[in-house]
Amino acid sequence: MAQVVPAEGDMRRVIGDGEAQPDGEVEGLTDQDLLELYRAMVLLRTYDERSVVYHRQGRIGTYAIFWGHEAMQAGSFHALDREDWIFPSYRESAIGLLRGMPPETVLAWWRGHPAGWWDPREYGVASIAVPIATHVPHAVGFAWGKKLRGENGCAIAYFGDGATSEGAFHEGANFAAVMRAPVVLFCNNNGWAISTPVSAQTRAATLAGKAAGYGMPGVRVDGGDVLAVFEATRAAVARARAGEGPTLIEAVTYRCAPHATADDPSAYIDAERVEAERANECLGRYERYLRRLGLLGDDLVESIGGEAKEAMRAGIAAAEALPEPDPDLVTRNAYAE
Amino acid sequence: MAQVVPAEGDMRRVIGDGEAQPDGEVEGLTDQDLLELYRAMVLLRTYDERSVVYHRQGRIGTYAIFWGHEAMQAGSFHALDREDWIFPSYRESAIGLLRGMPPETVLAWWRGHPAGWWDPREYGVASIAVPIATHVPHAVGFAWGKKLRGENGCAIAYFGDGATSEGAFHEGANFAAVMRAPVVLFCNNNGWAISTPVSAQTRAATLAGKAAGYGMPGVRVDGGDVLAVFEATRAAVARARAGEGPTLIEAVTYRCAPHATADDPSAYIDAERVEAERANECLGRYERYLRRLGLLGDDLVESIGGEAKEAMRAGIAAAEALPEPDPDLVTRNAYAE
Amino acid sequence: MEAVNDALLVEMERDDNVMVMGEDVGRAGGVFRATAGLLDRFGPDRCVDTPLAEAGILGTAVGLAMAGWRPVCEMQYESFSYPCLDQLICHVGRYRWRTNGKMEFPITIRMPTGGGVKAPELHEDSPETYYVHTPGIKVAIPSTPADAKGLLAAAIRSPDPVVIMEPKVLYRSPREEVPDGEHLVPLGQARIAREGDDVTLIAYGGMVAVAEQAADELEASAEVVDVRTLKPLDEETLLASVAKTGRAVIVQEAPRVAGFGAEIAALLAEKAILDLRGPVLRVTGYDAPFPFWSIEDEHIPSAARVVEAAEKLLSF
Amino acid sequence: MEAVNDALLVEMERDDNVMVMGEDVGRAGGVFRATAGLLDRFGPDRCVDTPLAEAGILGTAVGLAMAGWRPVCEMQYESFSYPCLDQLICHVGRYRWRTNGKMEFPITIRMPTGGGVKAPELHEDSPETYYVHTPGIKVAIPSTPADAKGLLAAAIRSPDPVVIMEPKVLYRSPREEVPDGEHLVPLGQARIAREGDDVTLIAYGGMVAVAEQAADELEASAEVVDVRTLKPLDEETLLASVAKTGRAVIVQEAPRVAGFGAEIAALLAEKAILDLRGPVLRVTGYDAPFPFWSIEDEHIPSAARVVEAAEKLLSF
Ligand SMILES: Cc1ncc(C[n+]2csc(CCOP(=O)(O)OP(=O)(O)O)c2C)c(N)n1
Ligand SMILES: Cc1ncc(C[n+]2csc(CCOP(=O)(O)OP(=O)(O)O)c2C)c(N)n1
Ligand SMILES: [Mg+2]
Ligand SMILES: [Mg+2]
Repeated sequence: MAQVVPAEGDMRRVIGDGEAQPDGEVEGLTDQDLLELYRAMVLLRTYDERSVVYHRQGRIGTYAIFWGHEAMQAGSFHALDREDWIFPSYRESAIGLLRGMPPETVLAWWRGHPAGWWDPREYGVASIAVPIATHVPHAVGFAWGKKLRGENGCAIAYFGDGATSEGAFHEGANFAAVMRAPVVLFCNNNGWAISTPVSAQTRAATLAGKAAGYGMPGVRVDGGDVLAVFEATRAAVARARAGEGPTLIEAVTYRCAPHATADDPSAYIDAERVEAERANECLGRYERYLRRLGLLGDDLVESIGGEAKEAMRAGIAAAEALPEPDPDLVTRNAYAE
Repeated sequence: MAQVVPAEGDMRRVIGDGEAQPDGEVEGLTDQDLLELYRAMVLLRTYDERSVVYHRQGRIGTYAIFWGHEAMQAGSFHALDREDWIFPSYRESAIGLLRGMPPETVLAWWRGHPAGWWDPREYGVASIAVPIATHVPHAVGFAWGKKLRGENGCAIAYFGDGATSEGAFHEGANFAAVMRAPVVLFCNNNGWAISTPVSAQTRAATLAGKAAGYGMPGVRVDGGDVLAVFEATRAAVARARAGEGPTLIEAVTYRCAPHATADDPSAYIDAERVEAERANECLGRYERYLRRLGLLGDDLVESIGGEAKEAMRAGIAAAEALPEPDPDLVTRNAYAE
Repeated sequence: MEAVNDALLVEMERDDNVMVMGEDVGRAGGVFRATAGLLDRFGPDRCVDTPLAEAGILGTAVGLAMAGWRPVCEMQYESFSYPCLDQLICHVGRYRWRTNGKMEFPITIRMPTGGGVKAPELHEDSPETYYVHTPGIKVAIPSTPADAKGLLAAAIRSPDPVVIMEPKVLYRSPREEVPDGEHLVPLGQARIAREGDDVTLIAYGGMVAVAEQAADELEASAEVVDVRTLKPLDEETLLASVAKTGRAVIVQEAPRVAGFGAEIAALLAEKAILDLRGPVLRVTGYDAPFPFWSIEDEHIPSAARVVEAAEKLLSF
Repeated sequence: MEAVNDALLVEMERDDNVMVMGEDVGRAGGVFRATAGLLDRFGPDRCVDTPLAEAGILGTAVGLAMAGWRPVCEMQYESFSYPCLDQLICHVGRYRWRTNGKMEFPITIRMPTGGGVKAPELHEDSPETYYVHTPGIKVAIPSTPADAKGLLAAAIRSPDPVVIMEPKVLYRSPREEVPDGEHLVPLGQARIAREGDDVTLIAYGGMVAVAEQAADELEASAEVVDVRTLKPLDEETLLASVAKTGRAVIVQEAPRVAGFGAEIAALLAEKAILDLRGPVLRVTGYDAPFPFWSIEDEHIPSAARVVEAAEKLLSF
């Protein structure tokens, strides 16, 4: 099992700070895995940063920024097998990239172009969920359905702290537990639902604590620590595969970008806290960890970063080269017949 | 505070069995209170038993039986002040009787007659909630609204074990905690939602345990023990009045009557268990307790029972004497203007 | 009711991917006994008693469909389907479209509907408009036991989500011949319940019997069209009948305003304007909640109200 | 947008029982800034940031109303109002009736509505039919900033629950005179946006501007009627206009089937049948989800489509 350094109450953490806080490690992860995780985070970071630029340039529409959420997405993703399905919210719009979905597909979605409307079966990635929490029951039903068929494959649903207030979260979580569905309920607790702090969302001390009400385990990890996230998700996936049912993971971080390109957080956010969080953001933390391990040097940083930038350059070019959508699509695809 | 005899795990109990299990007592309850509680239970029991007969006689429509739930209703009611509002489900249809609502009003409701559509302000009793759990937010909003106005008065919402699966319960409970609403969430866990046992409703060990997920206290009491129910509700009401917010009470019992007159439980119920539960039903238990205390004898039992029967006789007569409803009501009252 | 049960049985035998889920559908066999016997026959994996959460039922059904199942969801009463409107509008009707038409969501939603059974509040609504108005959703409402079986079977086999609303009065209707074994009534085909020449009475579900009774009582010759499938609507049959009679009375139990009868009237106002010899009349429930049951017969359109409308139209 | 903000401010000043609640309405002042400044002015008790739960918002609003408040609930986008349909249908529209008309439920539900803003999925729906069809609920949709203020104020003062749908395109409309201070536009009164003689273009919300543009482009003289309040509907104004012109084109952005346009068409088919010189035509959105935004202009009725319909009708 993982060597987890306890941190901030009950929150699991693996990566240290190179000073007072020692580094831990996660059993079973090879050097290749560690670099794979890094590559995934860089790809996501690059996607995100470029998207903000593309938005400013008018090349994509409103965009939900996930800067600082890369550790949660890459870490949890790494615990999945290809047969496992991912149910993303808008915040994980680009998670398909980690399954080989081309950037232009996701960019097309943000461009309001039908090429962004993929077939979930192709990547094992459900459509991007826009309404909060309503995709949680989808993931649960999928996982339960797989189990009923005796087929392999579990599901992971991503949602935010705000989502835990919705009835859909509650009903989904309850079904998951009752049906012992092989599903991971992954809550990205970034402290905010647009302008609403988590303290105005619930009186519960932690979101992971909500799991008990459903008779499932709840785990709390440092969402800025890609290895802690990986380890917690791996354990949850193992439970799911073993027929032990769902797990609620609360990954704790702090949103240090606007909710979306249309949002101006200055009215509500604590600028100093954002400053501090940005200084300790997940990609830098992990990069420093890998450097301390001697696995990463400037050359590799540059080449991995370069690859990601190139992928985005090609992606936006491809997205912009897509033919204008057929206007007749306005009446098609609602029905088979 | 109450002297509560621990029983069956974490379930509070006051009334013993006259043998191995000693009787406890609840501080602050006078003999008069104890008899008041008895009178209330008898009234409810009589209402219920007569209603089943009236239904068979075709004098009221489908009816939701609450036989065995009297301790929960009377015990919790006794902890309320007149200014506190009650939000009943169909299972507590007759709880208004305890506030002086005439039986014919409730009977009129079950007769589908407009005289059963009362003004909630008149009794501090909201309309009977038919859809499961959706009245929980009403109670929460009412209590929160009272608090915002700086007015006295809290609210109690009654709902069943099945109701805890609904999103409306979840959203209501969360609002209650976040707004620190002076409200008591009273869950009648009678083990069944029609034919669905509570074990198929949730994997949680207890329903009271769900409270933690909202950051509110959860209490579990023996729902067949009117004093334990009273004591738990009194404590919850005290918290509410003190500005400490909501409490979830789980009162545990076992439904030993059909869900409603239209239901035939033989397909799903455990007949032996029903037999055993009926032998230990709440009114008999309380009656024996009062007899052990020397507060109740045959005469009083008879006179209180007689009063209740007389009230029902008068009630059904009054209900049947109501004028035929004005057919024009089909188009009225939906709008003020 | 046996018709519904029979359709489920036949379709579950026919296709291992069909499963039934809902509140009390298993051990109890459904409060109307529509699913009686299915648990014993197909086991708890294919006949599932769910927690009491309608949005959870429909939401997990979306996921079940993604995993290859054809879920048949029961809503215990039409009024308890309202919590699932969110899933219905946001996802059930939209997910095929969201995959550019690539994935199928063969979800069937069954529910009892309508009044006439003297039940407490919120047990007698007629909410078809909410469903019909939602893109991506098909809606059918049978008026005979045979259609109850055939339309349900067609819904289960449809690659699209279909809402089947079963009039409660039909559950109590006298037994009638229902074809044995596989029986399909294709979606999208109205039925001429009775032929006539002078006026067309257009109805669906529980109102078909009312229209037929009105046709009996009328001196003129009335044609009764049973819409059967509200979406897709069989415009052809409706227009042909009105072309013949020149007069239309639409009967709808649901509240009047923006009810489905308005869609039919709009269709006629657009495509039958030259055929119409008088106004298109609607006989409907009122813009008020379904009343306490002692006066429910005043709310539900009666044959007398239909006759009155038809006579007014005939003497226009 | 300032118009909405202004109405809230004036009404909250006027009546201490008015409170505003919703997601992000406080610190952030609403994602469209409709509630900006209210928190500072009226404090956190009367301008409440709620948890993210629309059914919880509307459900607690019912209780707040019972405690004497007049809650004004904001739904962040129309599509996120779907979770509250259950509360709306079961309780908000029914509770007055449930007390035999004795208790008032003066709840206002505000939401942005409609497309034209190139936003992701489920940010551009037009769900008015769900609301209009629900008994006990009134519905208004302004098409000008002044009406946005006046109708909202009337809604807040109404003893009945009112849904106010604010077209997003209006938020972005050029500034226009909005009366200062108290300004009421009574519910139930349509507005002749433009007078004309040959054809009546009937529209509401964002479609009024489209109809006006079509009127500009048409050679014939078109009257544009802005419905303003969908329920209660101002039948008189509509019928008078159609009596004058003899022709009606109804413009509705929502999906066609059983949309509110059908109700208007049904009204005309019933009460204007002798005035009509041709079919009642509807120009509407399609029976398909609102599309990804790159082709949204194909879905939203355009002036060109309205002109085409009107010309077809004029040459009928
Ligand atoms: C049902 C619903 N209500 C409201 C919204 C509008 N909305 C979009 S994002 C958001 C906040 C979500 O917060 P959280 O769940 O914490 O996720 P995060 O955005 O922080 O990842 C809101 C209210 C929505 N998309 N869906
Ligand atoms: C939203 C909703 N769904 C379904 C029903 C049908 N129904 C009536 S009672 C009931 C079971 C309720 O069980 P529980 O909450 O345990 O309360 P109890 O009846 O046992 O007091 C169901 C499913 C309903 N009334 N409302
Ligand atoms: Mg968040
Ligand atoms: Mg129960």
